[in-house]
Amino acid sequence: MPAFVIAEKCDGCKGQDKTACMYICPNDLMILDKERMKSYQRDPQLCWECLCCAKICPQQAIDVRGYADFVPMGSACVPLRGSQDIMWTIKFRDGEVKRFKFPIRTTPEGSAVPDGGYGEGSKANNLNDQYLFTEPESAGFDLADISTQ
Amino acid sequence: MPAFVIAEKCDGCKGQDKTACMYICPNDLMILDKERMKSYQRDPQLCWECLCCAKICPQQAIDVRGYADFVPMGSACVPLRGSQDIMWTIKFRDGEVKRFKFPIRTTPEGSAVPDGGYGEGSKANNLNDQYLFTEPESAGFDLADISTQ
Amino acid sequence: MAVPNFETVEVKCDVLICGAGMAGCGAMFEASYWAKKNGLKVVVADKAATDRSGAVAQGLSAINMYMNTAGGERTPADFARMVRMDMMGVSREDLTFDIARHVDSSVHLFEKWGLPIWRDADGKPIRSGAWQVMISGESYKILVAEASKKALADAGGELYERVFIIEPLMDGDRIAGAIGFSTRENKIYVFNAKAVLANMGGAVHVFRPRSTGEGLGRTWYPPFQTGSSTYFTLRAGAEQTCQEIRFVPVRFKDAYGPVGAWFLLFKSTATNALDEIYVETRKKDLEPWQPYASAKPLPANLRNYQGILDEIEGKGPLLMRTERAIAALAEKYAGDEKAYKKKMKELESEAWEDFLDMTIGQANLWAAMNVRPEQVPSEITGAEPYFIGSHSGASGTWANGPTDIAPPEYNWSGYNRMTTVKGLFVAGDACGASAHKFSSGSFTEGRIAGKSMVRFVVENPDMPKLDSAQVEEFKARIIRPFELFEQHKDYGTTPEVNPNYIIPRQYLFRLQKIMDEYAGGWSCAFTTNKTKLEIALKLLDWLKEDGEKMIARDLHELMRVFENQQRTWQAEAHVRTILFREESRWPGYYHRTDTPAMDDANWKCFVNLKWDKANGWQMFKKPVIQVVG
Amino acid sequence: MAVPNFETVEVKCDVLICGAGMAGCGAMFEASYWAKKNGLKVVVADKAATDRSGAVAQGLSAINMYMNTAGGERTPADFARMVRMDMMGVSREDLTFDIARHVDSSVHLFEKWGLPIWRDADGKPIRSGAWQVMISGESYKILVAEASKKALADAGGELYERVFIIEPLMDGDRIAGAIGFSTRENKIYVFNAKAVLANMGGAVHVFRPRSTGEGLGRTWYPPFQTGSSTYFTLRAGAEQTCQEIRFVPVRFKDAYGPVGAWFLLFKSTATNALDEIYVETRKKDLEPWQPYASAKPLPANLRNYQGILDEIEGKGPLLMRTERAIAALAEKYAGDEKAYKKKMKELESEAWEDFLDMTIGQANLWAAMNVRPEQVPSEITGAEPYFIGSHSGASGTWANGPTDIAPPEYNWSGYNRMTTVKGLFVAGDACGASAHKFSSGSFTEGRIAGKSMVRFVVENPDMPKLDSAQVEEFKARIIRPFELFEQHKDYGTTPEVNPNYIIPRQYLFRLQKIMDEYAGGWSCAFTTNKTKLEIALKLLDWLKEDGEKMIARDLHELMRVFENQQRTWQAEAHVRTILFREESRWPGYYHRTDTPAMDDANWKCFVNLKWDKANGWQMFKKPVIQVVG
Ligand SMILES: Cc1cc2c(cc1C)N(S(=O)(=O)O)[C@@H]1C(=O)NC(=O)N=C1N2C[C@H](O)[C@H](O)[C@H](O)COP(=O)(O)OP(=O)(O)OC[C@H]1O[C@@H](n2cnc3c(N)ncnc32)[C@H](O)[C@@H]1O
Ligand SMILES: Cc1cc2c(cc1C)N(S(=O)(=O)O)[C@@H]1C(=O)NC(=O)N=C1N2C[C@H](O)[C@H](O)[C@H](O)COP(=O)(O)OP(=O)(O)OC[C@H]1O[C@@H](n2cnc3c(N)ncnc32)[C@H](O)[C@@H]1O
Ligand SMILES: Nc1ncnc2c1ncn2[C@@H]1O[C@H](COP(=O)(O)O)[C@@H](O)[C@H]1O
Ligand SMILES: Nc1ncnc2c1ncn2[C@@H]1O[C@H](COP(=O)(O)O)[C@@H](O)[C@H]1O
Ligand code: SF4
Ligand code: SF4
Ligand code: SF4
Ligand code: SF4
Ligand code: NA
Repeated sequence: MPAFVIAEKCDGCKGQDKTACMYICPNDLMILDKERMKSYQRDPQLCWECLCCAKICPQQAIDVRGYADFVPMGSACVPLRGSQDIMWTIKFRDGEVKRFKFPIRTTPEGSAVPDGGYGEGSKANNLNDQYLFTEPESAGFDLADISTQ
Repeated sequence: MPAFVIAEKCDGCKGQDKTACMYICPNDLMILDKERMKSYQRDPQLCWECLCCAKICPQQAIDVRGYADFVPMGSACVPLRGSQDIMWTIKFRDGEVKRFKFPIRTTPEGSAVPDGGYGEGSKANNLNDQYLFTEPESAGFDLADISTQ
Repeated sequence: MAVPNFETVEVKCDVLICGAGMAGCGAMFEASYWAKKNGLKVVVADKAATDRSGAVAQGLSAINMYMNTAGGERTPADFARMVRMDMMGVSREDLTFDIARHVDSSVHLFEKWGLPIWRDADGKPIRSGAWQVMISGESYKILVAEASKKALADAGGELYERVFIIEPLMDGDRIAGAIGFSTRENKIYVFNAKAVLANMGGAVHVFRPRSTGEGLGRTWYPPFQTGSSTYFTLRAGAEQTCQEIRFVPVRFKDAYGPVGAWFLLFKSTATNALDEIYVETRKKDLEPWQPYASAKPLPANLRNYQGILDEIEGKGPLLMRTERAIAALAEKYAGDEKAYKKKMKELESEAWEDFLDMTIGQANLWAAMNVRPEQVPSEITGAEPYFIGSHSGASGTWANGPTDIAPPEYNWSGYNRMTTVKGLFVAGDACGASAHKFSSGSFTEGRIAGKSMVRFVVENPDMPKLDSAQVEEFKARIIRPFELFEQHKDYGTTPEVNPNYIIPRQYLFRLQKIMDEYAGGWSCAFTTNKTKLEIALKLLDWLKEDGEKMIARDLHELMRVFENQQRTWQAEAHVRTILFREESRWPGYYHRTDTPAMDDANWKCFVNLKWDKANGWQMFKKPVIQVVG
Repeated sequence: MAVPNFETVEVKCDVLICGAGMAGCGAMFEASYWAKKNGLKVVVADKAATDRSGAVAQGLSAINMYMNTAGGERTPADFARMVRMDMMGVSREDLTFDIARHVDSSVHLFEKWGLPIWRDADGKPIRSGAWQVMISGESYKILVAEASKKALADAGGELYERVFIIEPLMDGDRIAGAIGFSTRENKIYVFNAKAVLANMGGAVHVFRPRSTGEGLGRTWYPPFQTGSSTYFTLRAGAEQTCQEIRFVPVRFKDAYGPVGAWFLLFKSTATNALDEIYVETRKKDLEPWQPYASAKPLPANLRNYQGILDEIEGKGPLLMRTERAIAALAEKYAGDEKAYKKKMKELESEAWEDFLDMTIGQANLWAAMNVRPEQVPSEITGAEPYFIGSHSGASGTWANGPTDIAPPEYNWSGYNRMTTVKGLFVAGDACGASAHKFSSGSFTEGRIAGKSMVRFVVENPDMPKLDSAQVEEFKARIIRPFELFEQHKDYGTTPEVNPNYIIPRQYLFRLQKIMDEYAGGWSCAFTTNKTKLEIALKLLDWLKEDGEKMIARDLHELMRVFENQQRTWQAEAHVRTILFREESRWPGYYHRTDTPAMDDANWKCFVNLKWDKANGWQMFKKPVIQVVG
């Protein structure tokens, strides 16, 4: 189901030189047509349909169409990603529509703290031993207490 | 080895509305770009590389390049079709060149006579029997003399 | 290109020949002769240029069906017996015998027209195998077209090239003509005829080829064989036969160079990776298929099967031992340096001509891989399945036999090569259950049908009526792909990804993947079973529904739309027939793993099918009747 | 685009991290902490955006490596023993134990950062299998990137996104940095560093996928895993290991939905077309691979093998019995209408989340085929082979073990995760012989390497010299594809057919066809032999020569040129290793039909290889040493 851009909905991210879809695609497939000020998917054959592009698009301008060589036509799989949840609208070929909602994170966007509140780790202070940042607190046990047997 | 048109050599068959390559391709792949007055192969993936186009081109403007997905590069296979013979120039990847010449017809172009000189066929005169045009002379035997046993 | 404004051209004639390949040229040639005598008009339509249309476009290096009965070599009865065995007992002997008694006439005409047939010093034809004769056939089709077009012109007939036929036109249960469109101008052609011959070849690109990239088009049989004959006759209501008997040709790997000359003329052996000659080491694997396993030559599918078994066991690749074959042939000159050199040069030239005359791509692949056949072997393997009733497969339409020898079961109409539909005739790849006719036999069968059609018209002189509703329905189908594209083209910014339509090439890939994976393509070593075949039918149903959404952006792509539709009907006819026949009679072509054995008690018969709007698909058995002693 | 005028940007740092996926983020996270303490500079380069780069771009629905040692569930030693068995005896237990003792720390951090880990009422993690825990992981990578980028920023490090790394830069036998280019601007990046971490993932699209049309990109592991790690480390001269241990994942057919949750969480069975449960009916087929055939869980390759045998025998399709699994789980509510409905809804939601969190395409395929998993089963089959050292394969670079437990043979440098090249480190998919680390273990291994690199830099403080000749050579290679196109683009009138160059996509198809047909891809049921492998090497040689003719028409296509080159080296390393190991230890991943049995006497060892300009490829054995009791 390669992603594609719905012409009417795309506003080229208001002409910023870096559009959201271009920024995010892990396979570098989205590209802005500067003349039309609209993005397009440049290589459907290499689309993994991870939908990173659709999830990030501020205009809901990106949709997918099932891979032509094995997906019967007529289905839809549309994400609406919020700050805590993602909503999915699934349309079956036979017309039935199902909706699902799943959590995506338990903390406010941007609030993740590297040490996760464990602190630096009471033993993470010697380059020459095995303790890592936040250990042993983050592990919940001490390396000294486990063995290879 | 899809056929392709060498830009420099193609003269668009001097702007006749029907070019030789368009006329002959059994898969309708050659087409004239009226702006450039040059032909191009519109769908390499469906080329059977029968070379009908290359054989008929008055400018020797059509060549082939081995199918990209399984033919190593660097070979050549060039026909020069005359009225009685065809000459082939085969270039190996390693550079060796071989030439072959084969007959293509034993009669002057356009001289084929339907009855082949056998005449109408002394028994080919009744719609209700089995004799065909030019029989029995062209067959060399009479249907009456053979059986299913 | 916006939606074209099509002009409709109506053409009336007595005899309409759809397809001007080998069979079509034979029909053009023969029908013109008899039509002229009877004051009838013959019209021929082809999607390409007759000079190079169809399977012989590239040329051929052998004529595979030549009896030389007058020369005392083979008789028509010998031929019918050989085909019986090669087809594992299922063959229409009235049809094969009929072709065999006329084929020499055709071959002799070819030679007169200028076809270089190889002959020895005494003028004896140089045979590769028992039935084949070598030719320098680069211009084979040009020669045949030259004479046939002259015959047509002599009779005042008309030839329409670059007209793609899409549908039969019916007057009740009788054929009334055909409809098609020009791939060059915005014209729709409505042909109204008293007798119609369908010989638009076989079907390729129904199954996924081994190369799916740029090499997609390098099939063995040409990709411009699209199932038109099967589709056209099915839609007219004509009974089909042997739609399970696909042909899987063993060919040189990737470029699909033919093996016939190597096995027969050069007497080459083929080995597996362990240097075992599988036709010998696997004799026992063929025992379940006696008596056919003892036939000479060994039936093509059984030869395949032995090699496939080695591949399945991982003993591949299979190798054509060209280097050994040439060494063996040159051996007797070993003493004499000069003669030896000369012989080697001669053999080298013959080896290259075999490919250059009919599979140029293989010659190029050799050059690209630095292959000198006298030095190294080349890989061979089974290609994807094809539908080609004229070769070593038998799929096609069920046709009336020759009235002088056909038993009543094979002679319902009294018109040779007429189908079960009044006025509709078939020949060549389009005619089923009569394998091994090849180029010469197809031309010959076209001749037989050509004469028969003229008799039909003379005896049925009134012109069938055209149904304008039918015509309008088909015109609408011709325009729809353009309309669909115009309507939706601006929806997305990547033209090939649009939920509102499907591009013909995408549809083709979907069809080929279904057939390869579920109907026993190469990727399954040609195996399938009931479960898979039933999945295939479901997937084909969805595909057909989605086919209504195919778009066309020019007349060329419009042709692809209809080609795909034709292939899909060919595919479904095939799947339904394999599903119906609960045995495995042609291992090497396909194997039903759930019914792996041959079952003469229940299945030594033809499986026929037909389709009509009211009743859909209907399957039934027809008896195999021995006609030749 | 004419030949771009590239600007060269030089970046100096202490620690260079190539790749910011799971391992890269772990390294970024950990190295930043220790670098800050020691006043060092960390630089990270990735071809994509860290928020969604790499294999976790789409999210995941489970963390497959979590011990919960503190919770008393599993110990690191348990894990090392499981991996030993799953890898058929060939595993670096020092590495797997090392990851296992740190992985809980990583998973707990993920949860604190905001990753929703499924827990029951008492807060116990909800496990699918013995080692896996379920998550709602759509934003997994975003969360990990968020924390890791903050750690980097805190330490004053720099992140370069959309920079594609092409080659290592060397100072004699020591790594000196890396070179790459921007896919956004005409810039070439020359990184000069004291320690370099290669964790640029595994390799996909080396073998032909089952779909070669538009679905080419719908691989299980992402198509943007291109073999960069293997190429980069090989070119630096680093020793590789387990390059024969590809991973063939059994997946839902066509859209490659994962099966883990179905087998483990839903306790589903898989059957063949005859409704036989092949893991039971084919127990005896696994006897030759004892003791591993008795391991729990059964090694992944052996599970595959049983299904493949059914497919070879034509008993396919294989079916995941989703409808039975769900019915069984809901059964105990059968009495209570309301509770039953509720449970069914819950199960349905979990089933869809499993795909929507990590394989959206499979959810869409279900919808397109009207599949409701609670009603009908779905087909599963083996995908094409992947190179993914972090999962159930083990291909990667040979790395130094943890100094406290690694035996001398595994501890040549005193630096954990350092390769045989001074200053070059690896983690995640890039690190070989340490399977089953998955996302959490890859992040963890990156952390381990991150700390180790800082120690290396502290103890080796001088900056390696850059060799300008090397840099110029690589710059020329970046420019050549543009020059080639400019030079020849006007030769023909069909841009993609030109004898003077090859387009990256065409090259990719050629590579994949070679590997599929000769190196044991799906079309051969994952079988190969010496003859085929030697042909593969010859074809790969020609391919590499022709690779010099790849063109680029923009920066994006330039990336494809180098991706293909990387895949080709991965392919060759794989073929050479399979050729060297004359036994079949991992049936289900690949089978050498000429050496079909496991041979502990000669082959219970690692097969390592390396490459250098002077000596080319070198193959040798390394001992398997038991570290864990
Ligand atoms: C491709 C090929 C074919 C052969 C071989 C090798 C190769 C590489 N070999 S060996 O090596 O295997 O052995 C043989 C050989 O050496 N010797 C031999 O005698 N025959 C061989 N064939 C077989 C013969 O060619 C074959 O038996 C005959 O050609 C069959 O004749 P016919 O049934 O008429 O099919 P056709 O392809 O010639 O003609 C079909 C025509 O229909 C036209 N057409 C199709 N669809 C149409 C449509 N919708 N509308 C309008 N026109 C529409 C076509 O344009 C064409 O003109
Ligand atoms: C794709 C996928 C993966 C998994 C699963 C399902 C699916 C569908 N499943 S399950 O269902 O199977 O079970 C697992 C699951 O549920 N649970 C789990 O823990 N792990 C699963 N994985 C495996 C893990 O994802 C995997 O183990 C780790 O991600 C491996 O980490 P790492 O080794 O870092 O690889 P990466 O892909 O994350 O990162 C690679 C980075 O390198 C960049 N890169 C690559 N080449 C580069 C170059 N030349 N220049 C610059 N940058 C360059 C990439 O952009 C990326 O950032
Ligand atoms: N091994 C063989 N034994 C007998 N006949 C063959 C063999 N191979 C090919 N032929 C025949 O040779 C002709 C051309 O074969 P092919 O090239 O396979 O189409 C056909 O008539 C085949 O039936
Ligand atoms: N049938 C099975 N038995 C045991 N473990 C499995 C099975 N299938 C998958 N797994 C494990 O579940 C996780 C995800 O599997 P997969 O979806 O196949 O990647 C991995 O840790 C696999 O090893
Ligand atoms: S993110 Fe959406 S709106 Fe922005 S350019 Fe891409 S498609 Fe257009
Ligand atoms: S779906 Fe994923 S791979 Fe496809 S264009 Fe969007 S971001 Fe890129
Ligand atoms: S036949 Fe030759 S010259 Fe004529 S248009 Fe075609 S390529 Fe050009
Ligand atoms: S080689 Fe044959 S198929 Fe290809 S373009 Fe030329 S004429 Fe057409
Ligand atoms: Na196969």
